[in-house]
Amino acid sequence: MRHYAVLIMLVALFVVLSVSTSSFLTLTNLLNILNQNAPLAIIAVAGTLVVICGGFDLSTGAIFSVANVVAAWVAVHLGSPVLGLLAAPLAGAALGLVNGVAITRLRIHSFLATLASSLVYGGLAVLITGGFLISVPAGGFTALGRGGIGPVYYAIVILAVFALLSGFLLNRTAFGRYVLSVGGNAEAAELSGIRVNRIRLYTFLYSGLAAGIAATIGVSRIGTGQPQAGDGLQLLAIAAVILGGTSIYGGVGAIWRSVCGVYLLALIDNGFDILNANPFFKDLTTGVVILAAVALSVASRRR
Amino acid sequence: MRHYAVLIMLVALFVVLSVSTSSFLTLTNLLNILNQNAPLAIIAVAGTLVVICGGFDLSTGAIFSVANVVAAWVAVHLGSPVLGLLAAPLAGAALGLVNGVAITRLRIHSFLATLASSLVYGGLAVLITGGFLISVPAGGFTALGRGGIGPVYYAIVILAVFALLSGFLLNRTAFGRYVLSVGGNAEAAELSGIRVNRIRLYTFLYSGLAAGIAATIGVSRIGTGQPQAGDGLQLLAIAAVILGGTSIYGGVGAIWRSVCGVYLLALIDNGFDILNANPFFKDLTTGVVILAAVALSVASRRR
Amino acid sequence: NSDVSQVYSSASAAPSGKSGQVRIALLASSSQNGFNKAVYDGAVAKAKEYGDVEVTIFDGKFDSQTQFNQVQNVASQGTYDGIVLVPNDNVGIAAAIPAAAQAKIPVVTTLFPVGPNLTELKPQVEGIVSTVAANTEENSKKLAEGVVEYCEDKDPCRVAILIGQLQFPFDNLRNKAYRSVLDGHPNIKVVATGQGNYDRDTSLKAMQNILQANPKLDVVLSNADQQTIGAQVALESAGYDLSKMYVTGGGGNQEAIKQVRAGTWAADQVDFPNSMGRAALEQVVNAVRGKPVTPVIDANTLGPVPVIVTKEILDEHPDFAGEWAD
Amino acid sequence: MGGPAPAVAATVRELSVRFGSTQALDSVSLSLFEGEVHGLVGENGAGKSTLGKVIGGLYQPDSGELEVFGRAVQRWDTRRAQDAGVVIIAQELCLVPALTVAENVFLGREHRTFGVLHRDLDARYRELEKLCGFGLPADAPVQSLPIADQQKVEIMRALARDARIIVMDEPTSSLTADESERLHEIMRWLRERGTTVVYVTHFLDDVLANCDRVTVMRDGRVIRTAPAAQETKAGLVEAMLGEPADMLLPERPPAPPPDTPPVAEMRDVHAGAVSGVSLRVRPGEIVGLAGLVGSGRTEIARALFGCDRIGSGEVLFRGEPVTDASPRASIARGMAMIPEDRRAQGLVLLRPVLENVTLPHLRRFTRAGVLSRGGERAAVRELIERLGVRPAALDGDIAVYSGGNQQKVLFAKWLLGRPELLILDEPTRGVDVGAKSRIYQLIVEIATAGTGILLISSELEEVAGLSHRVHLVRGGSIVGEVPGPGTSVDEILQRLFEVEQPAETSREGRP
Ligand SMILES: Nc1ncnc2c1ncn2[C@@H]1O[C@H](COP(=O)(O)OP(=O)(O)OP(=O)(O)O)[C@@H](O)[C@H]1O
Ligand SMILES: Nc1ncnc2c1ncn2[C@@H]1O[C@H](COP(=O)(O)OP(=O)(O)OP(=O)(O)O)[C@@H](O)[C@H]1O
Ligand SMILES: [Mg+2]
Ligand SMILES: [Mg+2]
Repeated sequence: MRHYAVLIMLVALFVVLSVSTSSFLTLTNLLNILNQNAPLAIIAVAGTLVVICGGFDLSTGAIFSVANVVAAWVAVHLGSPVLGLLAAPLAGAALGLVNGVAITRLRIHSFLATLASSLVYGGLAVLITGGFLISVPAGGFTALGRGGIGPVYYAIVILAVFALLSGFLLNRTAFGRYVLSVGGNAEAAELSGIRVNRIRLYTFLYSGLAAGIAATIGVSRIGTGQPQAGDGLQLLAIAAVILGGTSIYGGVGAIWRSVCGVYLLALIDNGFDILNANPFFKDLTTGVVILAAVALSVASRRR
Repeated sequence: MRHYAVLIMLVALFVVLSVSTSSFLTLTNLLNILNQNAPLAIIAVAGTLVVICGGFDLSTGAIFSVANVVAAWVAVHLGSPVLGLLAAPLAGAALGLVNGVAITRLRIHSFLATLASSLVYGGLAVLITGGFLISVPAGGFTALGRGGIGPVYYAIVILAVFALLSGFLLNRTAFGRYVLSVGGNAEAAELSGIRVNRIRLYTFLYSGLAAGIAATIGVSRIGTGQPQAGDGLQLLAIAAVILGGTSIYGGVGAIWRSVCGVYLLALIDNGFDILNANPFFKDLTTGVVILAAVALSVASRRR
Repeated sequence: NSDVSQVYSSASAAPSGKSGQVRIALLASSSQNGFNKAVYDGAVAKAKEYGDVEVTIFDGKFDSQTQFNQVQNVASQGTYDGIVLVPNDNVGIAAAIPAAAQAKIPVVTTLFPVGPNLTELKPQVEGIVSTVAANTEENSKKLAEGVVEYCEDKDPCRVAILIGQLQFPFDNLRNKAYRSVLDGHPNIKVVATGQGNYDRDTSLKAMQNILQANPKLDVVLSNADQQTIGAQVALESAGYDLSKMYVTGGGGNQEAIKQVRAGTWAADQVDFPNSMGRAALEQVVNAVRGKPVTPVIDANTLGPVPVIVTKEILDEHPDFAGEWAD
Repeated sequence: MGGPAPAVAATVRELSVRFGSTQALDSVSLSLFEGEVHGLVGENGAGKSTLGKVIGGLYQPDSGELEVFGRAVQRWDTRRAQDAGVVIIAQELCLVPALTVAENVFLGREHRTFGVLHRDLDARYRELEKLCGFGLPADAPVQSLPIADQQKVEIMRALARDARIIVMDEPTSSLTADESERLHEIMRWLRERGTTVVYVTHFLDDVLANCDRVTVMRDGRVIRTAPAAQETKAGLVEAMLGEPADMLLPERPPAPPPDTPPVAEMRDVHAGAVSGVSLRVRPGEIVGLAGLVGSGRTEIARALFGCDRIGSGEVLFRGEPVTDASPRASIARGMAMIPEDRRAQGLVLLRPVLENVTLPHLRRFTRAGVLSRGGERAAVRELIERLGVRPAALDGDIAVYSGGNQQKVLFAKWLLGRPELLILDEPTRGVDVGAKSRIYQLIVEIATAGTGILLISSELEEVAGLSHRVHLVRGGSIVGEVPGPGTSVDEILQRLFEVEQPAETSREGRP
């Protein structure tokens, strides 16, 4: 039951919004909500693996920014929108790899390592653009971010595939089992012959890749590479993961709950917009909803 | 030796700046640096206790903001600058107490609880001001923030007293022992008859108080209550604490090293300004310095 | 497998003249900010004049993604007939505008143009019907020209620039504009460029540090009033007399106008957010009602005073107090 | 043994490991034969675990050579060790808490295709269970299991690896005699298959009964290796300690007169797994709790100490009913408890010895909350010396102390407060013979001084030999009482099984 706290809150909010206003429960609105938050959800999905493995990735926002400007840069300077869009996940994965190597080689705690690397990457993004924006001529480049299959945006499809894949990875593969065990007890995993550092490294690589994929969607939607594009994303992603009940100590967690976390926060935003509520109360409400979700899960944990 | 990594980096940077420019090693500049970052250092000092006790306070920025506007509001509406300045620490302590009660009663992890409460408090700060600034007529109100004893700003004196007091608390009192042992092994502490929850609660109260004191200095310096004044402070403070080598798992740490962490980050800022270096490189440099400090401490940890 | 953006672009943004109650969404870059408040107040005042127009403010939280979502949400909702925008990010938001165009909701942008070109005021994106803004580059040059004039018989004339954040494209543009003017004069030395981040405390720190390396300063060229207020604290507590220097601000808030009137600050680049709000609301209502719309309204012409004010100019306009307070 | 020279499974030569100022291994040389059970004994801190961990790939030696099945190993870690057929059951329980029993057992050994797990875990587990017969549920998360069951998971994990060399570092420290015997059966079965077992334990009788050869270590050095048949218990003890030692249990203190009012009393207490427990402990009396693993002895102790909320019934201390049960209140009244899991529940490993000892008594050393460190240090130094803690440093890093010394620090922690009731839960688990006899003496001294003691131990010799009265515990209830003096271990076992019998007939089926 405690695992369903975030789902219960999500459904409750959904019902409340549905009965409060007719503008909420429309296909367009729901697709918009899904689409708007797909990049964040993708980052949170991979972030779940990182947190389960006992780590923290505070650099996803900065990786998003770098991947974002790299995509635009490549699209403009190599003249190929497709290469540009492919460059973003690659850049993301590369930076994630750097994180992973730094964390495992220098044996730094990932909290501090990714805090530092996020500063470095953020600086990098600014340097690539010289502080300006890189505008990509529309056309092929924006097809991914703005197009879709029927009314369903590609972003939603990508998120669905990525989340399912990650869930499969976590629950049905040896890698997932190792992620769980390294996060649960790294020493025991080591004793069982698992290459703990390699597993950790992979989770950061995966997180970087996810930030890169998210950036692909973001940059393609906007058609412009911006060095600030990812600011703050990392905290939202981690908040969603923890809101989903994944333990910050690692060892337990679930992908779908993080996605619920993202969309719980998204519904609050959307609700304020479409109910035209006083925006002064939005942060306050968000805080209260988070506390309520957590209290709900704690209350049900008690015997 | 590994405990001195942050000090070594600080001294190294200090020497580099001293030889790079004659404007660095002047009394005014050094006093300025100390003064500018005193509020952050005060928050980091109390934050060290929180982290040692196994917690995380992500709400200090928001508490700073609330205390900030409360001080200005009281000064303006009750017409007493002194009451205003006293109100800030009180407000901070009260909000810290709320954090502590929420964390211990609801048995939520402090990371999530203070994330949520920071949203609530941030919302509160905005509600108090209605989204505007509250300007306090100069005079008594700004004396604390701008004045000093001889050339030494009051802020520096307050920081020194607060840091010494906190160091004393941690190392020379029973309370400090309890903080260390609760952070080291809460179950063992409980079985040793320590009121674990109460100790935890006190650390959050202390952290809130510190944010309130910091806000007093900040608001008095500027003469204006701003609901965004504390944005981002909490992350800087935590970064400084961890940079100082305090374990995020709790149980070990030292106050003076957190203060060094704050001023290591501050020297980078100051250096960029007085060397008139390209600000594009500031974040990048900060990231690299953090990594270097950590790598240094890790290298010396190896056998 | 259809292309959603194609659907958007094939739709026409011109609505077919609605009569009766009109509802306008004002997407503020942040609702907790004096400047945006003034835009909103202006829009509300104008709406009251109409009588059958209603304005609702949205909080963009200074976050481009939030604002992006808000444009989409408003467009998909069908509650609103038009949008007035104070963009957080002039380029990114452009991608959301087609959704509004498709829903036949006209958008008027204020303060900044929307689109990749920072200085082109003519609507660059389908769906933007009017831009109520000024040319940032030109205004910045004008502000810097005041510095040149002041420095004329000073050699060297030491200038410190206090800019918001160089990573923001518009600040980068401003900085480049300042330099393009100042660097042509050999007697003018830009000795420091600090970042004030539109924040008093940050600017106070930056100014203290700059003074450290450059105790002799003649000019502080700041692009924002909040920054100048912070710098002023640093300058005054270090014993500088601002009235003997050349200190500027940007934004024209009430505090700035007061300082310029008093002769403490030498000049300020003034924005007229309240008038902008009125003008933008007028244009968006015109668009909704199917009346003719002016595609570009130069914000510099909206107020009673020229865009760069000095003590002399303000003396001629004793009633002008600034259109916003932070 | 005899016959042709046995094949060598692994050899270490001149192996040295240093931790800071401690020379954990000092030029150790040793050969392990294929198909032998090789006992490794030595006092706490002798270096047994370190040697095991080097062989198992957890530690890198500073110098020396390791040869496994004739091949000198260069880079060596747990992964490579396992590939070469070497696994280790670590002394400290080391499992992934949220994973199930079966998942832990086969961790790192999952069958998979392109990384995708096969769904054969249960089948494989049942296969292994046939061999072990521990009767653990395959799909229970290990964090829900008591320590003893977790130890069985560790054993199964090692077996699941089809290893050719298994280092078992104190595998029976939490097992009852019955279960230990089951493990010994497994060892014999492994030996039949040519597997080498390194058996580290402090139970010298077990070593003599089950090992082919025994190596004695002291201070990081190998003293000797000899066939078990040539060793005697006294000889081993002398080699381990460097001096002959008296291995008899100390004389019990005189029992208090039966009409002495009890210092602590439980009346029909129900709490969690505890159902209807009544017991009394008088000043100076040692009351034992004997039971099989998981019988609820720990839960009884926790209920008495106020850790767990009591559902119904009453706890009295010095005749007064306890209404505000909590460890804090219990300590204030004069109770003390040494918990069974010293690392997780007893010690704050990150803090030095001094701070651990004075933690519950800081009030005594403070004025207005401020510590007087001189007084604190003096008091602890005296106690540390009296108990013979080694190293005797006040700021010693307790995390790396040997088990026996950690246990002594815990005694010091509670003796500082001169408790009226002392609850001891497995006080000698993992403790060497020398330290054990000192702990026995301590227990007797404490009782003689008038403290009532509730003693829980899975070593029935201890319970029987030290207690005045022994309660028999089963399923959270006290099902009988026998006097300590004059009752043999076998009698207690028999009584325990008697009451166990109706419920657990299946236990008879041994492999
Ligand atoms: N990781 C470590 N860091 C520092 N010192 C250590 C470490 N591990 C062991 N030691 C020290 O090395 C010595 C040998 O320890 P080891 O654990 O091998 O002893 P042991 O024979 O297994 O003892 P026990 O019977 O108590 O398990 C001890 O003095 C111990 O304090
Ligand atoms: N954390 C727990 N979660 C679930 N069940 C538990 C837990 N701890 C103990 N139990 C159950 O409670 C019962 C009593 O356990 P307890 O630890 O008190 O027994 P014990 O006799 O002290 O055995 P041990 O030798 O393992 O300490 C057992 O059946 C055990 O399975
Ligand atoms: Mg050992
Ligand atoms: Mg027990």
